[in-house]
Amino acid sequence: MIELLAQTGLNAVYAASYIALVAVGLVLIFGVMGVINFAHGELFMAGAYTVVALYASRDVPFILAVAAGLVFVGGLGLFMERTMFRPLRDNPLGGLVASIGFLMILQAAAAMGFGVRKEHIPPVTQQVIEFSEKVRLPMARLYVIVAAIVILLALWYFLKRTRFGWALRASAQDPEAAELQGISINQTARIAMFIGAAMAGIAGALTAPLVSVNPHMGHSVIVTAFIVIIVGGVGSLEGAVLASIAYALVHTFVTTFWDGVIADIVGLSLMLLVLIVRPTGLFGSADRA
Amino acid sequence: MSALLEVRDLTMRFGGLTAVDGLSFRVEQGSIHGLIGPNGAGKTTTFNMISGFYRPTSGQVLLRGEDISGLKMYEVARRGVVRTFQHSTLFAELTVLENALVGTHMPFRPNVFAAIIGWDREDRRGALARAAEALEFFGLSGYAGARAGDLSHGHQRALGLAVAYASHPDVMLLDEPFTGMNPEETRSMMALMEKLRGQGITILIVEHDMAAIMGLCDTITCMSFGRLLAEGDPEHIRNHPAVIEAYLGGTHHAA
Amino acid sequence: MLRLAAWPLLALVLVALPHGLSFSQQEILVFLTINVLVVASYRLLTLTGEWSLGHVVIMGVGAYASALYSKKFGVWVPASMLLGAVTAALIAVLLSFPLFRMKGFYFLIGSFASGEIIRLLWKRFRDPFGGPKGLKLIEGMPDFSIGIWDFQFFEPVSYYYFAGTVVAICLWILWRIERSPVGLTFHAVHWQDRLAEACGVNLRAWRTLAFTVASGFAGLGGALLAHYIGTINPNSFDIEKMVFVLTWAIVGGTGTFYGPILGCVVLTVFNEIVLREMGFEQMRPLIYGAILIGSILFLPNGLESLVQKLVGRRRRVPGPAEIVGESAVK
Amino acid sequence: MLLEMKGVSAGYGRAPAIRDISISVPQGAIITIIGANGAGKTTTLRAMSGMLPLMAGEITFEGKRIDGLPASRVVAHGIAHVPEGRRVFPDMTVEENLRTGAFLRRDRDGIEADLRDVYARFPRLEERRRQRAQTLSGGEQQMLAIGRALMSKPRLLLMDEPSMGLAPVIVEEIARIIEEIHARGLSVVLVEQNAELALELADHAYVLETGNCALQGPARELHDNEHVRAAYLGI
Repeated sequence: MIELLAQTGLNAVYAASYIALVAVGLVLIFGVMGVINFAHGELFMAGAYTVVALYASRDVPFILAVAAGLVFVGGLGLFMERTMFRPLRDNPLGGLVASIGFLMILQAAAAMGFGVRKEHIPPVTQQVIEFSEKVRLPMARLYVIVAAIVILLALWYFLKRTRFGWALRASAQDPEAAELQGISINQTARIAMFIGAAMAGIAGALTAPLVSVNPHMGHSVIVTAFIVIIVGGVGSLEGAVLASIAYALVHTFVTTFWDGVIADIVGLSLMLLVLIVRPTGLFGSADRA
Repeated sequence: MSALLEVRDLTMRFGGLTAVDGLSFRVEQGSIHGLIGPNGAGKTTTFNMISGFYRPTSGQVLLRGEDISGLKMYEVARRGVVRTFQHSTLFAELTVLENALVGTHMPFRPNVFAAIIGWDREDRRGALARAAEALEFFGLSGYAGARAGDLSHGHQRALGLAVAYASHPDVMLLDEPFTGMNPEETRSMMALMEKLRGQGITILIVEHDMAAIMGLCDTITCMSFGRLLAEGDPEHIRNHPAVIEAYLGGTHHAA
Repeated sequence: MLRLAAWPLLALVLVALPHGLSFSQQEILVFLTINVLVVASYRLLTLTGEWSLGHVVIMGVGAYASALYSKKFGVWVPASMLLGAVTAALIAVLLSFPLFRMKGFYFLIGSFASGEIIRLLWKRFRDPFGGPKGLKLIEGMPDFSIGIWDFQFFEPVSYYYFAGTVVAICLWILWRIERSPVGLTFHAVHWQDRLAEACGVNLRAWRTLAFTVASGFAGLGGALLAHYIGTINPNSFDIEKMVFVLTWAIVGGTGTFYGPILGCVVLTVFNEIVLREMGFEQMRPLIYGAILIGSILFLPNGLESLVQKLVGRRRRVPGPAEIVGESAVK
Repeated sequence: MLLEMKGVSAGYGRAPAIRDISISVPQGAIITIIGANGAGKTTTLRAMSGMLPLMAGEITFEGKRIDGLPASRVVAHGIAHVPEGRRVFPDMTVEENLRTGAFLRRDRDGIEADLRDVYARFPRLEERRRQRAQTLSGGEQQMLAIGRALMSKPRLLLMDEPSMGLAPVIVEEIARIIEEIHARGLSVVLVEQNAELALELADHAYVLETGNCALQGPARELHDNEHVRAAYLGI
């Protein structure tokens, strides 16, 4: 029993790490741009397909494929900012609906480019750390965990210690006052969109060999990310990280002891509950709904 | 005269900040009562507590002796206390007549089944007549078909009053009705309020600008930093040293 | 004079329409008829200013409920359809308790989440919902004949007449609601909720009313669909379908009653004639996504605004004054 | 002339909130704009700092046209705007707020020197440098907002209602700070509800009335003007 708990805990840590990457990116975009990016799950998918296209099909080294995923998906983010979110800045609901349109485009593009079947990606490494006979952590999962921690720490440093980090936070808290300090909203929006999208892309790229890659994989990712950002308090990056961990624990344990669908229902109900208890103005100043 | 509306020990705290601190005053039936004070004195907060937009931290709002504090805004409205808003808050996309028709929501409550079957013809006629009456009262009859957002500033303010008036209120709460008006618009607005009082409607005006309501109010309550500073007729307030001090602010500095 | 002639003429065209079409086109016509009801009911929901992402799932609630009533309890199909609509409306009332504590984004996300929960419940509980495979062999409308005409409802033409009649009645009711003081109150809640509340409007109750009525009609649409195609599953009502409804509404424009209907008709015809004929049918989601983005960016008031430009009429919201007929204000 | 505003109209909807306003700010002067609520004082200030596009007219600063520039570019020219309601960044620390004020500057040493300078001027901010701005009192937030504006090394400071909602003692202190800043050679445009205070501090005053400039002149004259006292002080 102890071993089962330990193994489930390890699985939860792994799940928490990539969920946190996705959710923190989503929060960053919402904080600075005031838009909920419905296509965020599809950005994750785009990252995964970059690995399919480069690593699985063309023998590009995995690490380079992941880097390419970061750049490509970050670029997609910049494209979305320029073509959709900037023209719709005064219409956040319009931005949201436009991102749903973009979701459809990415999904259909993936289906046309790669087919709707599940992709098989050769594992990066077969190594496994064995804590005991029943408690095992594949190296590939450890890479994801370590990468997530490094990326989140780097983001934290960027936001707290650098000029552009302050600019980003200032824009999120009071865009008008930020403008009065010489901070251009277009500039901070670009930065936030690139970082936010790239984090989803890198999460998708890193986990690609560990999950089944298919054009519809973004759906469960975005649902999870919504749960996490709402439970964590919209606009709070720390909250999103904590909620990722909490959600991953709950979801993994419920999946292990009941089943996956029940776990999804529990997660969604949790989110509705939070919305009921704190219907608006969930957290602080980045909240602009 | 008896107190129609009474505020007793009203207090509002936002976090650590006390915006209104143990405020009490009475509004007499059929009077025009002014609530004034410098910016940040807590007038608007008080106003929002009376109209049901905020729930007070403590204290009571009594209407004919009944405690209405903590009720929602529509519940307060249904008891006959109808408010207007700062600036020109209107249904800008609807026509002037439609704005007034929304004002008749309480006397002529729409019903979805009656509307489908067509059994609400009498109500529709009644609502239309009342809306027309309200527009007439405020001199807006000629603009009934215009889009509310296209009206001039003065007419928009009058329409705001007409919407409130259409619901047959006992008390009208007016939030800074003179803001942004030129002296001529101010004069005609004052005349309209006198006319409303003539109809037996009790009026509570929140206003920053002392000059505007000096000639209008029967009683004035002056607030400063969330507390009652002075109360009395305009003459009394005008000469009250504490009021002058609060309004001039930098007197020490001048000396 | 022209106006008087317009309605019978339109009815005549609609009655004659299926006879010039192929079988598969007749089937599309049935779906289009149902979709018109769904998108028109969606517009009623948006009148109060809230945009839901759960509308298609609510439609599914009507479909599942009606199918189960007829399957499990042997309820006569037309009655089970009505009961399905009522069930959808009741579920909407239940959902309104959590959902209308939220506004804007939160409402949108909340409606999406509640829809997902309902879909997961269908997936999870094989009994009675049939799990991921859904419900099959749903009873069709019982055939009947009126003198010279036999209605056999597995045939698209017959079902088209049936559904068309139902939808026409529903549209008439929706229209009556919108042009009444009830509709005016919805508009008031949308444009200035605080002022509306100061006029004595119980915002929560009125938002719930719009949501419930809209959900009832969507449920009826779902029931009409279920008893025609005979099989439904959780994926029949997924977010992709919701995007279609959104696209119809936004492309058509939600400012007027006919806007969303126009959007639905135009895009369906576009889909059938252009995409299917040219073999781009599987690109439909991509094209819909692009159309959705394009219309938000470049045609924010929808196709209706083009029509109004052509006809030369200003965008306006109809008011009850016109219905009474005589204006009391001179 | 440091700043010259000529025939400016601006507003939010279709109708302008201010019409044909002309204001000149000489080098080293304190100019004040007074008037009732809703007269267009804040609109005028927002037009100056590029927060609001002009419908008509032009603005030059040190001889260069600045109208049409976005607010983030106007700062670079040397105009800092302390907005109404202070608008400090609530979840950032005092020091982060101040450093954000120097966003456009690249001279590391200069920034550090100015930071020390602001702390010397406002010792209370130094005591609270690691505190989130949200936790400051109203007066401290006002000082932070002024300090943040000074960090951009402006030549002209626009201040919108610095006394709003503050206790008289604090208002005194803010007035002293404005005089001190002015004494160091900065020009100031002061928008105030508290006309008495504003007229005491300023060299020259403009009186707005429903979007139009009703009166202007040396502050001292306006201060003693019976009409102004009656209209704006209600006495």
